[in-house]
Amino acid sequence: MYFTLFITVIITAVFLVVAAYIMAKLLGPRTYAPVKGEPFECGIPTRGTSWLTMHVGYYLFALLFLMFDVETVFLYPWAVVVNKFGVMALASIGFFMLVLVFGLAYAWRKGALEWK
Amino acid sequence: MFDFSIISTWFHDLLMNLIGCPEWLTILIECVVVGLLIIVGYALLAIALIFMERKVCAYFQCRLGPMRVGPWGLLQVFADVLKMLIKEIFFVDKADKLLYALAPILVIMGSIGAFAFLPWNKGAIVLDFNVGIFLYTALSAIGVIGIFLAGWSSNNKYGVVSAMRGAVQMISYEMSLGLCLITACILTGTMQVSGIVEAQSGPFGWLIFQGHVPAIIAFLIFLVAGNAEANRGPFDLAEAESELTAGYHTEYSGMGFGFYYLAEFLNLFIVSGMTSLVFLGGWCPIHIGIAEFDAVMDYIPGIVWFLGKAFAIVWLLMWVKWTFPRLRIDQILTLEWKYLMPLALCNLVLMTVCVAFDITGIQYISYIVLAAIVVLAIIICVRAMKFRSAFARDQKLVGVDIAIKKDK
Amino acid sequence: MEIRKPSIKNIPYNEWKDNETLESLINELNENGVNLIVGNLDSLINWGRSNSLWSLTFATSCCGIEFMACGCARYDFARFGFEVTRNSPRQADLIMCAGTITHKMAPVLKRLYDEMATPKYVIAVGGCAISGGPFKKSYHVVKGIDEFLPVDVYIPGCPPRPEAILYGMMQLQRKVKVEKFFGGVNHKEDNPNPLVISDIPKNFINEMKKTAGEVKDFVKKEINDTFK
Amino acid sequence: MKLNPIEFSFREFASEMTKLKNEKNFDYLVTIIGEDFGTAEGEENKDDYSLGCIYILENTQTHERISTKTMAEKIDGNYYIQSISGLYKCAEMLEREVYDFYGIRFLGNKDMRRLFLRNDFKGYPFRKDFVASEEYSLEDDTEVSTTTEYNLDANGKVVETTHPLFKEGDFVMNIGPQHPSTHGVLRLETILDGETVKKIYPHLGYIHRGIEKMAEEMTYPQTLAMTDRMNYLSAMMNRHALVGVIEEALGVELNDRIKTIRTIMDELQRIDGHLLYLGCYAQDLGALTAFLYCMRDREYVLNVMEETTGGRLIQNYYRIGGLQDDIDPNFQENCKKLIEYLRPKLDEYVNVFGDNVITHQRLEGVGVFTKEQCISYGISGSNGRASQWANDMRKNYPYDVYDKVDWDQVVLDGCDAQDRYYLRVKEIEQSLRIIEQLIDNIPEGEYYIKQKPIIKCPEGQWYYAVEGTSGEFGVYLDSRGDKSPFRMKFRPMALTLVAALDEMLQGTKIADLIAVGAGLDYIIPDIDR
Repeated sequence: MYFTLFITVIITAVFLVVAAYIMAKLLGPRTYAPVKGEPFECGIPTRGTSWLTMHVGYYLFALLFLMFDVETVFLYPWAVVVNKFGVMALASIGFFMLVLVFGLAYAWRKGALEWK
Repeated sequence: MFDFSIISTWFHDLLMNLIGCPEWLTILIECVVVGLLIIVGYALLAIALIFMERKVCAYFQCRLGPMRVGPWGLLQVFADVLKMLIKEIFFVDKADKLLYALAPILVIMGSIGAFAFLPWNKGAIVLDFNVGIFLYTALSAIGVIGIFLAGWSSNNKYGVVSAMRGAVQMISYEMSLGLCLITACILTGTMQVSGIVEAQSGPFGWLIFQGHVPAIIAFLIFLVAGNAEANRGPFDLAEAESELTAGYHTEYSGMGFGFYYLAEFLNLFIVSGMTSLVFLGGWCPIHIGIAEFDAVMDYIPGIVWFLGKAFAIVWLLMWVKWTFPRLRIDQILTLEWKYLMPLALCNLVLMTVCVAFDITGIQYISYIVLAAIVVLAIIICVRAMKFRSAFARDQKLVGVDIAIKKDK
Repeated sequence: MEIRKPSIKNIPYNEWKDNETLESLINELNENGVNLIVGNLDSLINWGRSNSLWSLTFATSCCGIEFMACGCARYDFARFGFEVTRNSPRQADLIMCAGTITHKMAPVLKRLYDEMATPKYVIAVGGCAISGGPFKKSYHVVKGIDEFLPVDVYIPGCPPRPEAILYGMMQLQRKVKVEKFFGGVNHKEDNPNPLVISDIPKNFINEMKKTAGEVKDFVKKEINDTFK
Repeated sequence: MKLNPIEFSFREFASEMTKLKNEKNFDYLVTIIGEDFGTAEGEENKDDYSLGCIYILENTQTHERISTKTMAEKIDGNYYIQSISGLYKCAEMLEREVYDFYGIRFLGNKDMRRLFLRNDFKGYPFRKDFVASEEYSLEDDTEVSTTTEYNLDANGKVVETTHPLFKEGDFVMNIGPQHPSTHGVLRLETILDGETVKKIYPHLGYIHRGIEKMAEEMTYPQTLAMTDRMNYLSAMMNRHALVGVIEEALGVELNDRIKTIRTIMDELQRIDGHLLYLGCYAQDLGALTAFLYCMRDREYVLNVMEETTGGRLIQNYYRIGGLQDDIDPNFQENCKKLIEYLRPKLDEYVNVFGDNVITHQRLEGVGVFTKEQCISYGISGSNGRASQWANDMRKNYPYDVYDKVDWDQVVLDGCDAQDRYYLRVKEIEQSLRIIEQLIDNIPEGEYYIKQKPIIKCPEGQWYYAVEGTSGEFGVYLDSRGDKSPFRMKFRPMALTLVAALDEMLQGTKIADLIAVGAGLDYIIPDIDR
């Protein structure tokens, strides 16, 4: 049942946008000017292309995120059962948490958290 | 406490038995109804929030805000929406057309998907998976892709820079957002939205009461991270008005821009809603264990409780937005990776310890008081120091007086 | 269906200047009658547009500061529906050309105007934008932006007071209110000489423009005489 | 001051200037004035100009000022002067201005591009025989990507060397002309590496209105109209400088009433300008509420001025020989009310924005510029004083009644954006102090000293400077005894600020570029004139 609803929600979202787009396309006025389609840059024609290789700093954080996010995902199922297992849960996940914290500390030490 | 599921089951029976629709038709009708409800609620909330924002900021800024269109300017936002709906939509020539068109859909998908997890009332939750919270984080992450694609595909330099900023900021803050939710799950022992709310129903059952210190820390971190996740100032780097003109949606006109505008406010509401769901007990009324008082509280319907809590937090976040200047990209990342995330991790352990040794519940309220006092003291000290440093530098007045020569 | 006169809340119709231009515009638009449904649809759409005119943040000189003052605490144009100023022309409905436009700036302004999404309106704020103003005689100043943009409203003054700017913006609201959505006014480019609502009649502006050169020559002559 | 420039010949010019700087310690180049001195009597050689430059220098220790002059040499059709951009950093930009207006090429200047006018502009407008054309093109300006440097080789031949502006694969982003936080139509062509600024090429002239050229065709009273519209946030001071230079040339002696009123008005204008500055600073950092607070209080200041002058922004209050009109009867009372109202508000700004934690994080140690750099770049005024350079014209060359009033010159030593903010706040306090002392004892007397119907300045060259909102604002007047100036040149407050942006901001983030830009308080119509 919930899966059906889930699909419904997604479809609703798509419908909302597409409907509005179609309406705007149908009703909205249209004019043409030669420079209209050019990217806006404070009224000056763009020099070169915008799609250049970006600074590596961004990707560094993306990698960090990937690493930690994947690991935190494992915490979800564990979190649910903590109050059933009590101390055992703590012991069982303690090592894992240690790795996680160590990873962060390592990244920090290596200066991966500094924005360059 | 009124249970909304009565209505839904009644509606279901109506279709199945009285009218006698076949299974598939029933489900289809129900889905359509749900879809309509979502769209209507989404639109109405967005309009309410936009109006609220304008009035709130106007009053902060000694202005009046919209007041001429309709009574007290109530119709202002409708006028805006109407205008956007019929404003020209066009594509940039050199843009990546497919992604350019796809981006708003993703953003809205993310925000509506998350929106569907909010518990409006007992039994009035659209999506009530047993992995609800987990799925919520997954869905809300779609918005990041949308924003990134918008900036990147529109082939605009401000857009590209802003897309990079937005992506790196939002994914970073997902970390502490997730960790705070996990912290909550540890206490409630379930990821199902309704389950989480139920777990907070008892006297002083709200999580910030039950989980005292760790829960409060998680609550604060969640507020900050959520604010950053919703891309609102002081974290509005992605669409830094004064730096990148309009950021990732620079090239979007009419409704294309309108959807980002909607999504921004709805994300704000979703964050507030999630905060009230996870930490303030969703639609649970406040109970203090005295039967009469609790009974009176129960008379107030759950949706009022939920909306009340949510809008209180919305107002708080608006207050923050209109007060603080914008942060810089490196400062934002430092804040997340060096302060919030380690804190969230330690907080997670702390919560685990509390749960494992079963030191949760209202009797530890004293901890809260203690913590509150400490935090207050720290804040005051910091402010005081700031002031002193500032005014110390102010005193450095150097009167200069030199004999004047002019070559006359 | 009879044509309604555009009304602004709490301001009687007769207190507005230059109603003639507006009425002539109405008549021109509605020569061959108005269909009831279309008319009502139009008035609805115009209500939406006229009450939500977001301006582009475009200011070159003095008038820009007065325009800022317009948005601030005392005169607060958010009250009337000019809620925010957008920095991206894609999202702006209105370009307030506040200040002198020089020969170097003209292409930029034109480009900005072209990049805006229709419907788009232009207001010329201040003497410089209307006719070159005090800098008419300069070698580097455009004698009025209506040489290359279809101007909707002129707001005279150097710089106009915020009250004047608000008045001009409301005049624009009135003009938008009489537009025909299903007519041709949406396509400004097709409309070679757009109508103008303003305190100063168009021909007066042309007069000023014409004499610009002569004044220059006169002064030149004057100076030459004194040099001799 | 009356100028009697020391003239140097083309060859020895650079060496003489070096001597002046190193031995006599004239380390602050106030401005460079290009001029077309007109053909000499008798000879009617049309295509032969006598172009030259006048340099005004200051010794920042003794505050002694001298002026030097050199004439351009004509080498195969083009005019050349030796560049001093090696001595004074700001000279590079100032020489570009002269090149743009007069076509004088500077030997050894790295960057000889057009500064104000379009790259495809024909002719040099400030030469006397330039004929203006009405038509203009709506085509985008042609973007140049190289600069030219001219040098003399051993046997007096001119050699050209071209430097590229951009490298392959540079991420070039235009900030401006239409940008919310360039405070006008300044265009900063910025080379970025991710978020980091690698290089900034400022492009000016998007609001260049040729005021100086127009002034040459106007009578003296007519020229007054222009100055208010240059830096509309220091309208009074701009006009004050112009009126001052003309009065000095005419030898008009003002009475104390006029002087006192002018002082008060200047300070009111300063408060107005600084309030807007504080507001825009907050706005550019994203704190809109603080911005609206400042604008709200600015309206009160405007009210006070408006009652007397009748203008909100463009005041047109001073005139040659006095004032347009006497002060309003309520003026004094209103001023007192204003002072009462404004004092506590200053703390409010500091609490709401200036002393915010994030503000400190954003501004401290950003855009650092030392005293030496400031002097070399000629960054006078508040920005210079934030770097320990005590350069207030009101103290160093007191005009009007500033020397009779008790007030402090604010000098801070942070050299960064934060101090530039605080300095403005403290300056508003000082302005309030000055007004407070003067407002109650404005001496009796005439508000206008009668002048001849047609004003003709005697022959000679004068330079008169006042303290504007963001630096020294000076006016150079070259009169040939006619009823209109032969050459009038304004020293803009902010031109050198823009020149300094690149060095100030290399290696910082985009956000810092915005923050520092807002902190420098440049007004573009004042740069472009």
